[in-house]
Amino acid sequence: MTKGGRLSALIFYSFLAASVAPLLSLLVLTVTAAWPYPRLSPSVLSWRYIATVFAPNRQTAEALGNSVLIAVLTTLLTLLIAVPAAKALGLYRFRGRATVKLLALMPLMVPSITVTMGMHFSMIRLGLTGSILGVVIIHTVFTLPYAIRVLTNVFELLGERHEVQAKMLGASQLMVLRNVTIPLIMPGLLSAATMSFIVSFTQYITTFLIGGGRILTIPLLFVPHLQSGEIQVAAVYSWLFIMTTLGALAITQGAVKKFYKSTYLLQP
Amino acid sequence: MKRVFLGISLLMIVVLSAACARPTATVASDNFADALQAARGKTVTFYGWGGSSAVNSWFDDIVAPSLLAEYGVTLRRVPMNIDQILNKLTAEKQAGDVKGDIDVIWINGENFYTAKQQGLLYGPFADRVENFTRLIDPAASDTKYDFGVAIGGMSAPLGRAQLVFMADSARLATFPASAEELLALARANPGRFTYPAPPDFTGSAFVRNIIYEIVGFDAINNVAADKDAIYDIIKPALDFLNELEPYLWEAGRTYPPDVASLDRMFAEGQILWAMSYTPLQAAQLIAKNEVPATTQTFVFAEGNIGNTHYVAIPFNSPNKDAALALIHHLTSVAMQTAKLDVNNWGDLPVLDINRLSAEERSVLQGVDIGRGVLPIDELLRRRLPEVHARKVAIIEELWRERVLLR
Amino acid sequence: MANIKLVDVCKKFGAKETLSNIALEIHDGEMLALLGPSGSGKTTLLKIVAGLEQPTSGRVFFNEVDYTDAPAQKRKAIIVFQDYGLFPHMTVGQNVAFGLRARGEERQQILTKVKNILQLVQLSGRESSLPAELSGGEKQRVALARACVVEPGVLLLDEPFSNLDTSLRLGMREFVAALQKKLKFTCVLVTHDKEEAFMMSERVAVILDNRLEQVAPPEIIYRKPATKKVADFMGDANYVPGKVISGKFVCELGVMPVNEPDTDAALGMFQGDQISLGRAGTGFSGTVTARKFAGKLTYYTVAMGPHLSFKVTSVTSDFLVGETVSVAVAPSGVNVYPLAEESP
Amino acid sequence: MRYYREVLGETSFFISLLYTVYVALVATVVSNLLGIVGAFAMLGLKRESKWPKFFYQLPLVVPHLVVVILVFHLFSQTGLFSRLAWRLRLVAEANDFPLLVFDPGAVGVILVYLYKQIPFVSMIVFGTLGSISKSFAEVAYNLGASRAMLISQVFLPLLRPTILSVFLMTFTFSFGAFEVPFLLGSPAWNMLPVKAYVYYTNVDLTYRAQAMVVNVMITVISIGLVVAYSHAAHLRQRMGNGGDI
Repeated sequence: MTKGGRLSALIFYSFLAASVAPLLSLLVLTVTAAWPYPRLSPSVLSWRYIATVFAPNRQTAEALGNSVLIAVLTTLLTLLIAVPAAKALGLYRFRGRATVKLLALMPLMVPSITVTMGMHFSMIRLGLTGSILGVVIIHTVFTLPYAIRVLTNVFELLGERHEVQAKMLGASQLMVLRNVTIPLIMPGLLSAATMSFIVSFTQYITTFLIGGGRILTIPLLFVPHLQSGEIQVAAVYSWLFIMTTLGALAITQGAVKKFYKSTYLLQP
Repeated sequence: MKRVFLGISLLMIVVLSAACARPTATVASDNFADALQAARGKTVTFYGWGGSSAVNSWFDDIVAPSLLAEYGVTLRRVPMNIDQILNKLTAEKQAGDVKGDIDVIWINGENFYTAKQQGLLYGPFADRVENFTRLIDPAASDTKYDFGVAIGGMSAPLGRAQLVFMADSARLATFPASAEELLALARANPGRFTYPAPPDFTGSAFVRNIIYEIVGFDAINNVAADKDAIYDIIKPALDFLNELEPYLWEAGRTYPPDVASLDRMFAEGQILWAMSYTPLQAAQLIAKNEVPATTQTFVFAEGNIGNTHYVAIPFNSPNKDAALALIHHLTSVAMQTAKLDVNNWGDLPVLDINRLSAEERSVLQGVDIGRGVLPIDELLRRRLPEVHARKVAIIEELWRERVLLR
Repeated sequence: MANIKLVDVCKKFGAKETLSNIALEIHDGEMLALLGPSGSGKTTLLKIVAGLEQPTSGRVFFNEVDYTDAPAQKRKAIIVFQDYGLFPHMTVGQNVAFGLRARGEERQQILTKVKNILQLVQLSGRESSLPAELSGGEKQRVALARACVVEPGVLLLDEPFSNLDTSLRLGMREFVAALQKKLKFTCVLVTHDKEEAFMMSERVAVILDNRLEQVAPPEIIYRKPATKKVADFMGDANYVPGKVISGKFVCELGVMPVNEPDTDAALGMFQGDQISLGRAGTGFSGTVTARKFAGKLTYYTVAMGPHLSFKVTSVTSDFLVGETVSVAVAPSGVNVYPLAEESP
Repeated sequence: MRYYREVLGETSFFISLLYTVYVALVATVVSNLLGIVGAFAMLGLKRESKWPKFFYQLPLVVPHLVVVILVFHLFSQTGLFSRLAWRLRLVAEANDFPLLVFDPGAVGVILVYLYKQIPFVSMIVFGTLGSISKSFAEVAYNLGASRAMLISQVFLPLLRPTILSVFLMTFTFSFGAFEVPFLLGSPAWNMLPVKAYVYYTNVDLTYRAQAMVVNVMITVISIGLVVAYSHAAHLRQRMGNGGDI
């Protein structure tokens, strides 16, 4: 096995390098003013781009706050809907189950612009456009398929026996949920949450159409720079973005770990 | 489970009814002084392209503080592309929603045409803006027409753009003064020239500029906005572009998809020229060390296409008084002067120089426009008008079919 | 066929010791049972023999050749796992053929061997069934066939019958025994079931608390547990403190000849069936305090004074609770352990 | 219906369709292959390598648009690889470096998907692999199987449902996503989502109907794939009961 182990390590670490190294070069870009061909390092460095992004009147803080708030709310709403839905799909046989399962995956299949435009009208009617809630709802549409998929698998694997056992032992609904169901599905719950957080955090068009520009998020700020070729500014936002996501994930995991004192690996 | 969903939707309705206590759309005050008075203490939202740090900085660092100081109006800038803005407005119009989010938009050309056609704009309002009536020449063609579309007071000019070319005088001895010279130069330096593929805004303007060069402005301006008719007229120009193609970058098999890519290729020395719709861009790039200091701006001897960008008020602007205040402020001498400064934006002013006081004129003319650029009067002298917005889309389509996919 | 020798095998998982200094020789063609409670390290030992785990220290020999570092594929030992480990996506035939294909045998030969072995395990005609379609006993037989078909020198059975019903279990035990006679492989059977170990094996190795306590034929294990631990594990041991004086164990129940050195602190052990009860009158007497009738046998608890009571297994069910009975021990049935072992 | 006939009647639609299938298929096949290799490599790692595994997933939190910058920065004709090639005297100037972004072969677009999807595939496959690996590996090694045989005969067949589902997820994404081909694709070769976008943003609002037709086509094809998938999932259920371990 050791030879295989060394080969595995070689493959894995080269993949890892391919994942991480480009992000480091992105870090270099954040301070690169000029980098003429064929130099391997920038010729002129500048803090200007970083200063621009973090200037107090650039709404970066506001956007960051919104991004995190929306991602957290979206994750909560997603789990709130996905857990009962996945449980139903995973444990109970009912007519039309296959269809429902298929429908749950739909938003992944349909181009997001189509879904968003469809929902835009109803959102306007409901007066949800331009509100955090509206944005959270539209994000949830796109996070739900991932969450339902992951959790359905988990419930299918677990079956119902632990909950039934707990109920027979006289546990209340709430106790079953807190002490049995949630700890059991925790790894799945974590990956569903992680996925939801990331998907929500990276939404651009949907935030635009439903948020109507009232709700600024980080992607809204950096995508224009990306499109106009100001890649240094975009790179600064990208790093901010990546660090925030990682930070949020680490905090969530830490909190959950502390709460349940177990050792689940991060598994998005 | 049903009950869970029901609960969630109930919760949503409660939260949302709280969330949507929004101002109703207003009608602007008739009298401008009243409008300014009414605007005090309000927040005005400006929606426009947010991809340029320089432009953003002009709005955030110069316009916003002075607007607040002079008129007590808070500016909120939202970076959003015009096609998305129009999408949003169209959807709101179709849904019958009168309470919008946007007070002022940045618009021109085909988008102005679309917005006007669809009734997405509020107005006419321009005559009610004091600086518009005082400082802007009502007879100027870009006050009356935007890409050949009659404006009729539905938008007010914000700045003037013009297609310019840039090249490094250290690497290119002579700059092409015409399409033919460009062809000769490309032949001599194969793979060193290219242009962004339309529908990129700048690339599209370049193609039209070539059409002007080959068949003349009048020919294309006078033809009907019909695909076949336009093809008949511009065929020599398309032929010219096809003749040029083998000497372009990658032998014309592909084109940079946008002007940003072209700029980058130029900055990294991959190609010999770049182009821009911001005529003073070379000065900015030199100042930021992004291109060599020997970079120079030039245009064709017959002139380059120029256009004007405008601001307008959406039909459902919630704060039309504040919108008028902002537009008034944007067209002030102070703001236009600051805008011209390459350290801020480097955008050409729209003011009529003859209407300015001697003092205002000297302020405006005293602005340092930096190195490597053409003087403003030369730019204005070599400024060619735009064709009708509808023809732009047809020309882009023809370019794609007859040049790109040929 | 093969013999196996384990020399001072130790296994640690992190700081936790799972096996400590195991020295064991398994003879060619033998059926040996590894007996011990769950968690005593039996399965780990099996995996070390098979090469699926590496010992932390110690050596493993097959036919006197050191195989400690040889990969699993090179060994002649095959495990039949407790849960069978049938590949769910392969048919019975494909499962059985797997090991032969791994050995690169020819197709025709594989087909013949698979056919023969399936016949032997009475599964002819089920070649194309998927494991999901089999009963527990059938799955077990597929697993056996899959292991036997590669003609292993050593067959390692990990709790092979624990997932079967009682009735099926007996049948399968005989089946495996017959198979071993026929195919003549060395066989190591891991079990926590004493009866199963005794019935099936020629020798039993008892592992308790990660240590090999005793290796001996079943009767010796039962009648002469080498240590008090083994005696405890056997279940119906009764202890009486006493002394050993010149080859005799002296205790409340009398004086019995033993083959032990003299000591003042000894513990005599009698198995429940080495004590016979009779009508009150002769010898020592006691009172029946509990009685459990279990068919062939009846289990009594007999109190002999305030501190001493015996568990007695008897074929007679005549005595009732509260009855005074006479108690006699078979003199040869005593085992003597040092008393110090009492406090661990 | 008129719009359907109009859109579907154009040969350019079918060229776009084929092109989209090509890009999505290459991206998906390569990312799935490498992702599976990555998952197996992770399996061979020591248990303690928690942090490396964490960082391996980093691309999952990097938005596609940022990856676009990365790919451009690395693979364009003036990118880092071109500079390295120049250093190694493989190219004399930037224009000699092969065109990997904005190219007809859509290499740049595919690279973005690879960067994002390889770790994704790895993580999902590793999840399943982790739950089946140990016991089945022991059985197979014990029966004399080589590593290669274990992987090809045992793991891959058992992973099939998972791989199929990941394959479909990644394929439908690459098939329907708009931003990446829009920013890195060749202007001459439009993938379907870009085509829809071009229709959608045309000044002439009647083109919006065409945009919807293209979107509907994307949806129909994607749904077709999902239906195929759920059939495959059915197959898995039949096999699922056989999992004794």
